[in-house]
Amino acid sequence: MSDNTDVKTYAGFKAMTVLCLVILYAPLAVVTIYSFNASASITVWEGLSLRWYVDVFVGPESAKFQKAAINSFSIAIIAATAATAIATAAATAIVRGGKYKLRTPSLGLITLPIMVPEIVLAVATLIFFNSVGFTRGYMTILVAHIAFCIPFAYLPIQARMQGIEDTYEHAAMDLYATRAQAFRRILLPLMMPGIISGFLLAFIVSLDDFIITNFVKGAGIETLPTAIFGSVKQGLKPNIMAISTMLLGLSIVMVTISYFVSKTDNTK
Amino acid sequence: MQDTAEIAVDVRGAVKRYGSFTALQKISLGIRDNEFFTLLGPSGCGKTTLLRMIAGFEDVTEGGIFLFGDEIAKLAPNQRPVNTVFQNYALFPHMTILDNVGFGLEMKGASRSDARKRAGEMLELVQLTQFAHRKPAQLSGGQQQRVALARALAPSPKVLLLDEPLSALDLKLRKAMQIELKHIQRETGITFIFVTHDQEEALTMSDRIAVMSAGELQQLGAPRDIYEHPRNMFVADFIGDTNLLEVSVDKITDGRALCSIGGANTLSCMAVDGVDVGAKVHLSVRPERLTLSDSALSPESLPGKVVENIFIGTDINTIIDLDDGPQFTIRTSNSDRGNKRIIDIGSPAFVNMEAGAARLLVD
Amino acid sequence: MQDTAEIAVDVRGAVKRYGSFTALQKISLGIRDNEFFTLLGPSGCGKTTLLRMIAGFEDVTEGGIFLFGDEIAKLAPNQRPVNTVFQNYALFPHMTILDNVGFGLEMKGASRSDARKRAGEMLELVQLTQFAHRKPAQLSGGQQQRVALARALAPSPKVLLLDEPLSALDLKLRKAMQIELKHIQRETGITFIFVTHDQEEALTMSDRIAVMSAGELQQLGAPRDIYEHPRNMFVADFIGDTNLLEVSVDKITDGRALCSIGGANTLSCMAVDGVDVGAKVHLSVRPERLTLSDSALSPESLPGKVVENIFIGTDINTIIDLDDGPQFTIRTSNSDRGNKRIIDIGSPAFVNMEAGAARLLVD
Amino acid sequence: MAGGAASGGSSASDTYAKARHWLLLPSWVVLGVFVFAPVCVMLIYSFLTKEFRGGVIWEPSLAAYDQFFFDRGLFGDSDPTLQWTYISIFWRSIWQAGLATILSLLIGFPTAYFIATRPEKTRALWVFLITIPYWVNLLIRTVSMKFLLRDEGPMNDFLISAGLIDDPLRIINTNLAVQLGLFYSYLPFMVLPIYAAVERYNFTMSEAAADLYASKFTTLRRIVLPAVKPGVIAGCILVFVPSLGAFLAPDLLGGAKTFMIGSLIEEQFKGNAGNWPFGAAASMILLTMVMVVLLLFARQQRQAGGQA
Amino acid sequence: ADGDLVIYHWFEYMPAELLEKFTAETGINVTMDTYDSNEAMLASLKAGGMGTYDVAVPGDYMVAIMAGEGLLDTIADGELSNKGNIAAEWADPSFDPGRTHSIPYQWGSTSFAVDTAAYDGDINTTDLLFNPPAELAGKINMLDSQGEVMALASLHMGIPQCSSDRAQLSALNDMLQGAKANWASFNSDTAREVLVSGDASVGMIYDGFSAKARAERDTIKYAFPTQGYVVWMDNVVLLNDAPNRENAVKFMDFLLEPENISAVSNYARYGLGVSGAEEFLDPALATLPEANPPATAGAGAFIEVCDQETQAVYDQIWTNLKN
Ligand SMILES: Nc1ncnc2c1ncn2[C@@H]1O[C@H](COP(=O)(O)OP(=O)(O)OP(=O)(O)O)[C@@H](O)[C@H]1O
Ligand SMILES: Nc1ncnc2c1ncn2[C@@H]1O[C@H](COP(=O)(O)OP(=O)(O)OP(=O)(O)O)[C@@H](O)[C@H]1O
Ligand SMILES: NCCCCN
Ligand SMILES: [Mg+2]
Ligand SMILES: [Mg+2]
Repeated sequence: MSDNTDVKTYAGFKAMTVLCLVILYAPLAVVTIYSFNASASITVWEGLSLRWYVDVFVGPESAKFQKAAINSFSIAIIAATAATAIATAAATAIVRGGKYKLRTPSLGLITLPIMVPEIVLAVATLIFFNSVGFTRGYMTILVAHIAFCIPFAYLPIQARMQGIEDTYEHAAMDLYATRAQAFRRILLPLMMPGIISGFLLAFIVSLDDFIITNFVKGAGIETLPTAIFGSVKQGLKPNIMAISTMLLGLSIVMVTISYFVSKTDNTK
Repeated sequence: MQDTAEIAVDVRGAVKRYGSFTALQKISLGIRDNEFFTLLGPSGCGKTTLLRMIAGFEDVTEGGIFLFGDEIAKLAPNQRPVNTVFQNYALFPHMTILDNVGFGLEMKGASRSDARKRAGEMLELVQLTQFAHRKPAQLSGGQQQRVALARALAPSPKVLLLDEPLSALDLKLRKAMQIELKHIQRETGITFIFVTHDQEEALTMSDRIAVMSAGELQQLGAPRDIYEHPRNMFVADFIGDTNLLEVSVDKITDGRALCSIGGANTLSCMAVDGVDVGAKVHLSVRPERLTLSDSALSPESLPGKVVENIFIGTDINTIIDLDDGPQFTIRTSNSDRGNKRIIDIGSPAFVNMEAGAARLLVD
Repeated sequence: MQDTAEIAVDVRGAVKRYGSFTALQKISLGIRDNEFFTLLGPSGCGKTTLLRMIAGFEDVTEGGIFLFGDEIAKLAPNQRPVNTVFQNYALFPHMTILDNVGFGLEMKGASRSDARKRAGEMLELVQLTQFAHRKPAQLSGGQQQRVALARALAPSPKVLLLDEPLSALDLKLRKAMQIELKHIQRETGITFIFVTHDQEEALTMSDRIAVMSAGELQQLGAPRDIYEHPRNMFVADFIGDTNLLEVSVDKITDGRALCSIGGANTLSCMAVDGVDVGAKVHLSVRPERLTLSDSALSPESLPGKVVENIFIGTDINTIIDLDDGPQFTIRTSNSDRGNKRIIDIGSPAFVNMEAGAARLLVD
Repeated sequence: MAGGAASGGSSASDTYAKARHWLLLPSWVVLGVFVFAPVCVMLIYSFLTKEFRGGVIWEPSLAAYDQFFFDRGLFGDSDPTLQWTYISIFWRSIWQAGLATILSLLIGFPTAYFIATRPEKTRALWVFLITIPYWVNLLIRTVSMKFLLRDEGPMNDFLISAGLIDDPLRIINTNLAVQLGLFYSYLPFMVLPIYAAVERYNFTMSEAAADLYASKFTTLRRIVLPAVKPGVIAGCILVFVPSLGAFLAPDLLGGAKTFMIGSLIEEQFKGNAGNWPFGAAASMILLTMVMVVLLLFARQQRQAGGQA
Repeated sequence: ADGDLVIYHWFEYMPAELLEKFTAETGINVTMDTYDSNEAMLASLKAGGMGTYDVAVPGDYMVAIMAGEGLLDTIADGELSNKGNIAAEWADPSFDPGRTHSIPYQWGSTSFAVDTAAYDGDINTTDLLFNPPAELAGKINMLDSQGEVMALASLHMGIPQCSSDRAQLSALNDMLQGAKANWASFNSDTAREVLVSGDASVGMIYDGFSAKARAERDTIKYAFPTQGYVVWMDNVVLLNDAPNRENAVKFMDFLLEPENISAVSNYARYGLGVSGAEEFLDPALATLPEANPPATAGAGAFIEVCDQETQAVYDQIWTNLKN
């Protein structure tokens, strides 16, 4: 349709969109490209090589990064699982629990971690652990992650659940299902895409977290972001670019899965 | 249908309040076994609320609901021998058609294979056997409607509740489904409680109709009864087109009331209880009960002038201004017989009324 | 309306393609100045597309559109002296009613105070003066509809386009608005191009109707013309209820065709060009053109048996199975005259047809 | 229309009302203990006395807030005057975050609008493209940005070899770098809510405006913008709030030289300063500011909801 | 493994091989966290770090502070079998009399390095940091370390490190505020990296670190300002509540072996504090330009510990500087 008749489109908006994408991708692209640099210096290009990827796995820092990766992934998996379970229960209570006094405060509490600036939450958690005398370590990171992952798991689940009319459960109960059967046979399968995206979201957020982890981590326990931060503080090194590129790849895979899962309907 | 027929659902003084808002005000009605019963009323009048109370999705605030004599208001939805066809079908989107239809049986304890077998039979009934393994989203609206019906019928409920099941369908399909539904009801003998806000649908399909408005039962009766003898203004106006005239009752003799309708015009009609001489009330005359003529056919013929002839296909609606009186709409069949009676716009004409066509309304 | 009337909008061989899909196939039609012109057709037939091409929201793929003789296809929407009443009203939710109505004038360069003054007058026309300072969300559907109308009328367009403006309203309100719209059209003399898929609405309101189907113009004419002389099966079936019979033409004499309709039953009707002896075609008879009788009234009376009497309020539809022949629906007015003719279910009866009621359809 | 009141509104749905308290319990416990309680403890800490080299003494004190708002000179004994140091850090943060927000809006709005007007099938793909970078670790993104912007980094190399500039642009370690970093970190937050609003926007209104003789620009200004305002405001908040407390961008891109709120707070716990009550107080002040912004937003949304 | 050891250590200050060797010898699993300034280490230990680390490596003055804060455990007599290896001049330092909490690790100096390719004037003056020529403005990196920056600034001003003279303190504050405008960044861990990459032309830095920078970019030259420079001795301390106290002591003994601590010096390019290490040291260390001040150099000065009241003013000046 010509610009003349199409009242929706504005000339120039497309160019801005392209600009926007360039801005978003340029830094990532540059890092990806340089991760394949054969040179030990990030400033010189010496041709393509997988050297730094090898370095990540066998190089001098490999042990550190491996430990960090194991921590990161185990924390992310446990935290995302716990947060998703908690969020699913909470969403059921909030979306399907009728009207009651605790509803709004509960919603507020659940979304609190995304409303409080991360640095504040980090400081608060640090002070809290300190004041109650928790020794910082793996567990402190884990509980902090479970807590702040909850809203990220919650939001897609709630959104999905709100999109499911309660007539489905009513229909199930009308057809002699108990509440528990209606939940398991009808609501849960219908919610599944929301639950999966909630889990993936929580997983990525946990995997991604730097600030809070940095405040609550214990001695010698690193996650990938804190390990990377520790390294890049001393300058960007090619092995970091390789790790970043791998994480980038992982994120893309995860989002892609989440994208397709949230789009798939188990209804077709 | 006799009055002695067994009562399937007995609603006794049921009240429903949402907070301070009263959605249903002391409704009492008995729905007979095997009947096609319709709840008819404008949007928001409480039809769905009543249906949901019967199904068990809403508590009864006051009063009780009895199913074949047993109070059911305290039973959970999954314990009532009542199934529902939901307005938007509420087919389980992640299950095949077959599993949807078998769901109720399975929940009642049938094995999956038995459930499927019976579900297959139900699909035959609604002629959808070849779609058994599709998901609901792959069916058209009308097909989904039939699946919803099959699903609700499969556990052989004693009463079937249908909440505006046809409102999402287009005209042609709706008419076809009306016939099919009526047919299935007759065949299975299950009591149908059918909700609609479409008066023509209600008139066509029902054995009896309960007309509701603002949470109150306005009139209960057979379609013809309700159409021809509306009890009050709401019913007269809501069901079909009518000429609603403000009249004052001049004289009552021999059970007939003489009403003046403006100017020198008078009409006589059957007197009704509660309307005395001097009362200012409304009178309803259906347009199809009026005829036009170019000369007075009787002393009661009313003189006027044709304002407009509106062609509506099957009929022609003529608008006529009585001399010094109100406006009348007269419906004349668009057929040879009818067309002979049509009078040109601007010409003088007389309005003639069939005996018994005018009806005084109590409120 | 004479053929010599000035043409307001001239659509000449307009084609609209979306990619490989052809939404409109070479439509040509002339809409006369001051007329109430209706585009009627089922969902998806291209009504909105045609309207949007006239308004300028869609390009014309082929052909041209002329407004009072000038090609307008190349003008942007905001340069065409044509205004639209949108189906969902598209009122600006953040502006008051007054500002909504004044918007077009302001855009045309009027000062805000002038725009408001004229907007006030328009609100008077649609009787909404007291709502001037409300926001659209605070009005009911019918009121919003009138605001949309006032807004489109305010800049005094030469042509007003209305896309199913009444479809979101409920029955009573829709009927009232039909009358009001027709009234305003007459008063302002603006050419109305009105889109609807409701055939009764089209018949009631229009000077002329263009019936469309699948992107093609099926028939163009006055309401009565279209209802009584449908050109093809689509039009006959789409407009009103009809008995559509498969017939084979046995004989043609003196401009009349003798058709066999199954069993020993025959019907005679006017012959039409293009239908020769031996042709298997369709024949349409409107239910209201048929009468019932318990004995044969003429040699052409068709014998059968009453299957069902469906009460629809104004009328009773009788379904009758001809002996060895097709099923007929006969519409009888629910009045003293009509009720006399009703025959009980199961009884034998005869179907009598008015002369000229049966119509052969070319396709 | 029919059946709407009873079945549609999920807010009134109460299928699992009986179990609701049990279902909520885990979230209350976890969030109550590990989010709400810590914030309360932090509030308490902000009213305690600072220990000399980090830590707190359990004596109530307003010193932290006093330090934030009043300047008592280098030696702590001058007459109090308004303390500009921290206010200006906050102000700088607001200003940096504000500029980043405006930058995001200028690019994000057209982008969101453009995406929302794509055919439905490709729309999700565009959204997908916009969101992917957000899922890449923020740290990695910030580092990438730093690498890109370096004086001798790829961007300058490119611009110089393209002959556009002779000397490298000095961007890294400047406020501009911080703004770019913030803008870059949170741009998707701007795009998504605006996109959602534009997608919900009924384009017939644009057609109605054009039909009523409005030019495209007027339509954008008078019809589209007011209609999608809630989305625009939501986007601005989603960019502004995290930018306000940002810590990585100022640290890595700004050279840790000019403090923003986030780095100021961090410094009180991890850096040289070691003033916990003050860090807690600054956190509380930041939190209060954010909550006020969110409340204003919620009110605006409610009003917008009321009239739509 | 026979237990763990958790070390809190400066970044890039411990050759990985040495830890591997320790693990190989003892079977003790070593975990190491790093920090980038004495003050950050102190803050982090106070913010919940105590009880999680066994040893840390504070500089001289910080040992005194930590001891004062009660963060350090006492090493009993005879616990360290290699205590006798400590060089005489480091055996009884003022910051830890009798070495009851610590053992020497490395010593060196802190001043700054200049890329002589970017600046060819005289580099041996603190003016390059605090009053730089226009061409260097915006190309200066400072260490993000309060003690070292303030000490060097005091040397530049020629005032005592723990002055209580208000005029001097105000002048110091003003001087730093003025100088800050010319600085590009505060960064310790990238101090070498920014010089090597050319992002900075002048960078405050430790001598050994500067030597490593020079190895990558030979135009980098370490300055010995005529106004004086900072000297320091880093020490391994035994922390209170150490979860693996026994292993910590083993580690200290390990570091007191001349061969082992020499490995640190060879790697980090600093001096060491045990006797008998000569045979293990890289001979190049003896002639490092970074370790051999020219005759023009001012005196080296240790960072001093001020009393609480005075320190409060310095903290305020630092805060002003960082904001
Ligand atoms: N959960 C509820 N809380 C408060 N009011 C309600 C609730 N459900 C229904 N109502 C109100 O009760 C009245 C009756 O609603 P109901 O749904 O029964 O109407 P209806 O006759 O089915 O209308 P429709 O034809 O539009 O479906 C309405 O005014 C509605 O707003
Ligand atoms: N932008 C488009 N791209 C592709 N096909 C379109 C587009 N707009 C309309 N169509 C198709 O063109 C045909 C005509 O559509 P149009 O909207 O004109 O129908 P209509 O007669 O107005 O129907 P309704 O009564 O449902 O409004 C339909 O098949 C529709 O799917
Ligand atoms: N690289 C570590 C230097 C230590 C300074 N005290
Ligand atoms: Mg349309
Ligand atoms: Mg309803």
